[in-house]
Amino acid sequence: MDFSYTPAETRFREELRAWLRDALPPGWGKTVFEPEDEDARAMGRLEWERKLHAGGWSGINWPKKYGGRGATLVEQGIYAEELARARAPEGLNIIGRNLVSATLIRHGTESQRERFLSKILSGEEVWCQGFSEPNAGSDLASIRCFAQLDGDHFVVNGQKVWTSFAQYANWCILLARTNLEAPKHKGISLLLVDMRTPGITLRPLKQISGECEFNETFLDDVRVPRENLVGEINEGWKIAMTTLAAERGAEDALGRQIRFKQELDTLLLAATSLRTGESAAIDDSALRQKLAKAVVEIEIMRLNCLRSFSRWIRGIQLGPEESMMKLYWSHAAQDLFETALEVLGPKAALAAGDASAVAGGRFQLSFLHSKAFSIYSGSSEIQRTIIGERVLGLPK
Amino acid sequence: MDFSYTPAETRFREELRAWLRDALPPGWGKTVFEPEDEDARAMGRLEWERKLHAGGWSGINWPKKYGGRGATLVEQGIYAEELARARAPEGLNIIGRNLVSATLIRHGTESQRERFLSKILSGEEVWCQGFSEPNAGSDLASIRCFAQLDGDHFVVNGQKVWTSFAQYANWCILLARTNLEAPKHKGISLLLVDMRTPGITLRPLKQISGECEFNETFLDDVRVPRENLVGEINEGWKIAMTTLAAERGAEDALGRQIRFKQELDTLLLAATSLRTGESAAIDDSALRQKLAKAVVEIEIMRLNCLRSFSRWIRGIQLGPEESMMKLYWSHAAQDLFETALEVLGPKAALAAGDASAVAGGRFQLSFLHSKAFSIYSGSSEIQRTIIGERVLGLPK
Amino acid sequence: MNFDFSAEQYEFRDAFRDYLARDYPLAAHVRQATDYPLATPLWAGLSGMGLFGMLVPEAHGGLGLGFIDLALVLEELGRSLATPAAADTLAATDLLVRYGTPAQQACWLPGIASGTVRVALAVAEDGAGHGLDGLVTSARPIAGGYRLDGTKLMVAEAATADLLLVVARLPSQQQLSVFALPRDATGIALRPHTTLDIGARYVEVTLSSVHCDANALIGEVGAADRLYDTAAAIAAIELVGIGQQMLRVAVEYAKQREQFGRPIGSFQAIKHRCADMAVAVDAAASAAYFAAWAIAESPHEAPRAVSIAKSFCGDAARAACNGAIQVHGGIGFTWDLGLHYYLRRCKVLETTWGDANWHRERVLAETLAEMGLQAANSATHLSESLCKLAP
Amino acid sequence: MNFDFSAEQYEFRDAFRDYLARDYPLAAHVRQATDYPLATPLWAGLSGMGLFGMLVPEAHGGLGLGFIDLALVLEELGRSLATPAAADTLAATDLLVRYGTPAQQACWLPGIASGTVRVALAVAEDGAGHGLDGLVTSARPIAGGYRLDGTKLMVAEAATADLLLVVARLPSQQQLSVFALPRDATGIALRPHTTLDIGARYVEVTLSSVHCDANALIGEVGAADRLYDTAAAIAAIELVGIGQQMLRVAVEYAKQREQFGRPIGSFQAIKHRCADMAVAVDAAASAAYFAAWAIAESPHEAPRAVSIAKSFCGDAARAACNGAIQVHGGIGFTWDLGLHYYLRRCKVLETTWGDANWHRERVLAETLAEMGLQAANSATHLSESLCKLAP
Repeated sequence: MDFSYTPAETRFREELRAWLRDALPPGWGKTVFEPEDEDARAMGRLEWERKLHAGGWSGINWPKKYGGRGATLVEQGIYAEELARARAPEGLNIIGRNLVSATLIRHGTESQRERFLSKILSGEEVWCQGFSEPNAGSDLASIRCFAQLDGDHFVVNGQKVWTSFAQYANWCILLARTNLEAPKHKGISLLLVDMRTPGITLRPLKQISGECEFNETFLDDVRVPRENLVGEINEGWKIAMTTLAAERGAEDALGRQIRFKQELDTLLLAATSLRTGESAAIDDSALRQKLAKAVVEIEIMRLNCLRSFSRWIRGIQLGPEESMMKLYWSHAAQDLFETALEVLGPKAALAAGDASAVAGGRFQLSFLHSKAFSIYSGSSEIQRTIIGERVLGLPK
Repeated sequence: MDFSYTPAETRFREELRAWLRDALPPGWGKTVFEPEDEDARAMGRLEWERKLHAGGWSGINWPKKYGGRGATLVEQGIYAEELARARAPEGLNIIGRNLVSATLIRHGTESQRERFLSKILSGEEVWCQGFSEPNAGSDLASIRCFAQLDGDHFVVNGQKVWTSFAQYANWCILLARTNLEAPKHKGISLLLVDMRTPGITLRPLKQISGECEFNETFLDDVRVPRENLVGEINEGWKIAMTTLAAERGAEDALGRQIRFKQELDTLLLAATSLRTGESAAIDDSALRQKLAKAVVEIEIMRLNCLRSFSRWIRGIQLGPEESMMKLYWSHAAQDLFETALEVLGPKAALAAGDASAVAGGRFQLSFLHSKAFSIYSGSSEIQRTIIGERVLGLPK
Repeated sequence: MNFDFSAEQYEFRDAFRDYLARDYPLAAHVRQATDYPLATPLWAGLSGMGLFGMLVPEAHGGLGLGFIDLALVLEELGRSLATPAAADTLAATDLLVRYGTPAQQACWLPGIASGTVRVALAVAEDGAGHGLDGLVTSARPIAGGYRLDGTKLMVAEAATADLLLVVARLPSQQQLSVFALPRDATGIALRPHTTLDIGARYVEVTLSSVHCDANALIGEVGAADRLYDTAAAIAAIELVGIGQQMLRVAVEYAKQREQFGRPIGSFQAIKHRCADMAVAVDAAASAAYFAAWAIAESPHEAPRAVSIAKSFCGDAARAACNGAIQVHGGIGFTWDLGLHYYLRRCKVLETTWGDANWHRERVLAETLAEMGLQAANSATHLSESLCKLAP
Repeated sequence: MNFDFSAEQYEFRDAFRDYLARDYPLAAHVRQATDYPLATPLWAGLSGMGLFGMLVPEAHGGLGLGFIDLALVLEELGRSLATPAAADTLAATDLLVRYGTPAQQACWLPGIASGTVRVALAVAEDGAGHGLDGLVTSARPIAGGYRLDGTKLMVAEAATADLLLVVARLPSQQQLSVFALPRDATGIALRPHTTLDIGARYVEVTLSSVHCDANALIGEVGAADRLYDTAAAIAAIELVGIGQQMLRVAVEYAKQREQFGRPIGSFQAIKHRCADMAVAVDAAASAAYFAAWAIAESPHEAPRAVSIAKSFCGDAARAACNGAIQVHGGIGFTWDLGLHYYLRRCKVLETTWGDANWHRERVLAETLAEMGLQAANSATHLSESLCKLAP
C-alpha cells in the first residue's frame, strides 16, 4: 500500500496541469463558465474533446495502437483528478470513450476497432447508447427491438428510450433481439448503428431538471450492415453486461467524485458565508454533522475508486463488484444535495436565474439531477439484487 | 375532534390516581423498584395484578358480565396513562389479558368465556402463547405441531418456541395443525392447553439481554379435551390473525408508549446532567436534534394510538392497519435507545450493576431489549408485506 | 376525547377533493408552468366552495368554522399543489379573526370570505435564518402611523395579492408586529424570484419608506408568532397531502407496471418501500391533525404541536416524493409525468416557515421547559436525583 | 500509488484468521462470559504468531513492520472479538516506537515483542466527554519525577496488564502527556466495571498520589494525540472486522434458513438488506485502510483520515450488527447464538476513542482549516466570491 507518486507520475501531472492552464480560457470555472444553452453547451463540450485530442490528452489509457498513450491506471487517476480540478468541461462523447471503446477493445473485431476507435478519440464521431426500452428498464433482457437478418444486413424495428445525447450522436451502440424463440437472455445481439441511416427518428425527453439530455429513439426498418455486429450473434447480453459494469465502475466514479467534491467545497464555502445575525450556517452543530457526513462519504467514494483501480492492477476484471461502487456513490451524492439545500435555509428554493440564489443556483440543479443517480445505469434495486446474488451468492 | 375530557372521565382519572397512590409502596419508581431477580419480579407482577383485581381495576374495558367494568375506550386510554405515570409494574398475564381474552370474547364459546375469563381477570390463571415453531417463524402458517383427534381429545405432538412466560403459565393458547392434507392456512386449529397436562416440557431460552422471558416448549402426546378448541376445527388461522392484530394494535402500543416516554424523560434528565467541563450533553446541537427526533417520534406514537382508538369508536375493526402501528413504534423505539447510548458518551457501555452507570444502567438493558421490537409479533419484513398487500393492495 | 373528524368534515373534504381532481388535475400544472397565471379560475372555484369563508365569522359573511374543519381541506390543497396564495390567505384570516380589531375585521374579512381579497405573507428575509428572531425589517412610529423599511424574501404570489401582511420590528420594545398593507401602497417594489417551485410565483418585496396608518398594526404581543405557527401548521398539513398523493401515485404505478413478467409492486423492494412510505405519511397525518387541533383549541400547546408536525411532515413528504420517483424509475425522472412538481413544492414547504431542524430544536426547548429542565449550567442539582433512578 | 495489500500481507492475515477461527471461535466467548479469564492462552497464541512484535524494531526483538502490515490482522482481531488488551498493547507499541526514548524503548519493547508485557490505556474520564480536551487527571512535577492524581474510566483489562499508559495534564503548560506506570505502582486502585461488553473486563483506575520518575513521561508534545488517534484507528479497523463477520454470518444464515418454502436470502427484503450491509462494510474498509496508511506513512493526514474512518466504520458496523440480528429473526435474539457479543463489543468500540459525532466534528474542522475557511465571524469577505460561483 503506497499513496505516493513516482517521479514519472508527478511529471505526468505537472505536464497535464500546465497544458490545462493554457488550454482553458482565463478565469475558467471562476468567472467564465459553460454556456447555459443546452446545444451551445454540447457543442462546446465536443470542441473541448477535440482540443484534448489535438493536445494528445485523449484516451490516455488506451493502447497506443488505437491512438491512446497507454497510460497506467495511476496516470488515469491523475488525469481524472487534474481535469476535474481545472473544472474542465465533461466531454460530449462519454458513451463513446468509456463504454463503446471498452466494449470494442474487448469484444470487437480488429476492423471494427480500426474503423471506430480513432474517431472516438478524435471527437469526430459521437456515440449514444440504445439499450433501454419503455417496457425493458430494470428488466433489460426483455427488450423487443428486433433485428431481422436479411442477407448481409440486419433490419431493425423498435423503440429505445433514455438514449442520452442521441441528438448529437453519429453512432449508436444498440441492443436488439435477434432470436424470438430463445430464452430472453440468449436471443440478444449488440449492433453498431449509424445514426444517419434512414428510418431513425428522435424525440427529445425533457427531464425533471428541464434539460433534454435524453431522447426516445424510434427505429423503422433501419438497415445495419452485418459487419456492425459486435461479437457473435445472440451473444450480445454478456457483452452488454461488460458495458454496464464499465458504466458502474471506478473510472466513471472517480470523475464524478471530483465533481461532487467541487460542489461540496462550494457548499462549505456557502455554509461559511451564509449568515444569520452573528453566526454563519457553518456554526450550527447539527448542520456541521451533516456537512461532515458529506465530506466523509465523498472522500470514501474516492478511496473506493482507488481500491478498485488497485484491484485492476492486480488483474481482477470488472464484475458485479462495480455495482457496489455505483450503489454507494448514488446515495452518498443524493444525501449531499439534500444537505446542500438544507444548508441554504430559507433560500433553498432560489434557483438559477435569481439574483439572490446562492452559488448561482447550482445546488438546486444538482439536487434535481441527483434524483436520477439511483435510477440510471441500473436502479438501486437492480444493483442490490446483483450484489446480493452475484457478490454475496444469495439464491435467486 | 376533541382532546378534552368529560367530567366523568376526569373523575375516573382522579379515582384511579388516588387508588394507585395508596396501592403502590411509598417511593415506588423513584427509590423503590421491582426486584432484579427474574422469578421474584414475575411473582411481584402477578401479585400486583391480583391487587388491581381486588381493587376493581382489572379488565376495566371488559364487558361487565365477564367481571369487567365496561369502561369506554377513552377511560381505557386514561387507565393506561395513569398506570404508566405511576410506573406501576406490568402485569405477568399480558397474554391472557390482551390476547386470550380478545380471542375468547370474539371467537370462544359461552362456556369457554365463563370458564376462563374471570380467572384471567383475577390473576388466578396466567397464560402463554404457543404460536411460533423453530421452522415456522415469519412463515407461521407452516407450523408442524400436530393435534390428532382421538375421541373427545386432541393428542398434540410438536415443539413451540418463544413461548413467553411459559414457566409461570397455567394455560397456553396453542396453534396446531389438525389437517395435514389441506392447504397450509386451512388445516390449523386453535387450542387452549392446560400447562399441567402430562407431556409438556419447557426449556428456557436465554435472550441477548441475559434474561429468560422466553421458552422452548415440547409437547409429547399431550391430551387436550375437545371442548378446548376455539372456533371451528381447521379455522384457527383466521382467529390467530385477530389475536396477532390485537398484539400489534393501539392498546398494546399505548402502554408501551408511556413507558418509552418515561425512559425518554429520564434520558432528557440525564442529558441535562451529564457534563463535559462547562457544558452538558443537552447543550450539543447535534444531540439535541436526535433527542428532539425521539421526542417527536414517541409523541406521534401516542397520537397514532389515539387515532386508532378513535377509529374503533367509529366502529372500525382491528385489521392490517395495526401492522402500521407496530412497524412505526418498533423502529421509533429502536432509534430512541440508540440515541440514549449516544447521549451517554464514553459512559455508554457502563451497565446495570456499575456504580458509575447512568440511571442505573437502564438504557443499556432497554437498548438490548429493543433489538427484539422489529422481530417479535411479526418481523418488520412481515409487517411491510402485510401493509403492502392488505392495506395498499399491492399484488402478492 | 375523540381524535377523528366528523362525517361532515369528511364530506367537505371529499367535495374539495372531487373539485380539485376534476378542475385542477396535474395537467393544470403542466400548463401553468408555461402559461401563467392560471390561478384566477381556481381561486373562484375554491371561493365558490366556501374555502375562504370557512374561518370567517358569520357576522362577516363567513361560515364561522374552525381550524380543525379546515385541516382535511388543507390536505387536499397540498395534494393538488394549489396556489400558496390560498394558504397565505387562510393564515391571514386566522390572524385577523384572533387578533384583528373590530374595525380591521370589518374592513378585510368580508372581502376575504367572498374571495375578492387575496393576502400574501411577507415574513422571511435574507440573512434572517428560520423563525422570527433574525428579522430586521423596521417599523418606526410616525405621526398617525408607521413607516416600514426592509426587504422580504420568498413572498408567495405577491404580484396578484391585494393585501400584504408584513412582519416588522418596532424600535421601542424590539417587539415583532404584523402590519396589513395594501399591496399597491407607495414604496412597495416587487422583484420576481426564480425558484424551484414552478407551480407558483414568489417575489422579493422591498419596502422603502412605506407609510401606513395606526390601524395597519394587527394585534400586539404574539400576533407575529401566531402567524408563523399557523403558516407552519398549514405547510405541515399540505405536506401530508403531498405525501399521500405521492404514495397513491407510487402504489398505482407499482400495481400496473410490469417488469420480469410481474407487476413491480409484487417485488418486496417496491412493496416494502411503499409500506414504509405509508407508515411515515400516516404518522405525519397524526402529527398534522393534532397541530390543527392545537391551533384551533389549545394555543398554549400549539408551538410544540406545530413544530412536531412541521418537522415530521417535511421529512415524511420528502421521503414520499423521493420514493415515488424511485418507484417509477426512468419515467419518474421525466418532466411530463410531473412528479417533479410535487418534489419542488415539497422542497419549498420543507424550507419555509422553519425547516425540520429549526422545529426540532423548538420541540426540544419546549419539552425541556415543560419538564423544568434547563440547558447549560443550572442543572447540577439534578445529577444526584438521576443516580437514584435505578434501574 | 497502490491502495492494496501485498500478497505477504494477505498471507499473514490468513494465518491469523485460521488461528483465531480454530482456537478462538465464538464458543470461546460463551465460555469466557462465565469462565473468565480465558485470555492467557489466546495471548500466548497471538504472541507466538508474532503479533506483538510486528511494530517493534528488529533491534528490540520485533519484526520491524509497520502499521499497514498490521491493518488486516487488526481486522481479524475485530472479527474474532479478541481481547481489547491486544489493541491497547499495539497502540502503546506504536507510541513507544515513535515517541519513546532509547531507554524507554529498551525497557519495554522487548517484553512487548515477546508477549510478556501487556499494556492498558488509561485515558477516558467521567465528565470529560470524547477526546482529550476535557481530561483533568493531573501530573505534578516533584523531585525526580511526577505525582499523578485522577480517575480513569473504562480501562480495558487493567487487572492483568503489566503497564499502564496514563494521559495526564502537566500544570505548567496545560499540556497533555503520556506516562508509563507499572500497574502495581503504589497508589493505583482498580474497581471493576460492569459493562455491556461481557467478552472483556474493564476497570476504573484511580490514581492517588502515584509517584513516578522522570523517565515515565513518554515523548512530549503530540504523544497523547498520537495515542488517541492510533487507538481510534485500531478501533475503526476492528469495527470493520466486526462488520464483515456480521455480514458473513447473516449471508450464511440467509442461504440456509427456509421460510415459505424458499431460502430467506431469496427474498429481496433480506437480499437487499445484505447488499446494503456489504456496501457499507466495504466502504468502511476503504476508510479504515486509508487511516492505517496515514497512521503509518503520513502523520499530518492521520487525524482527518482516522476521524473519517472511525465515524464511518462505527456506523457501518452498527448497521451490520443490527442487520445480522434482524436477518436471523428470533434466533438472533437468543443468548446462545451469540450475535450479541458482537453487538456489545461494537457498542464499546463505537463509543470509545471518540464516537461518530465527535470524529465527524473533527473531520469538518480539519477540512475547513485545510480550505482556509473559518467558522464564526471571519468569513464575510467570502460572501462576495461565492456569488460569483455561478453555476
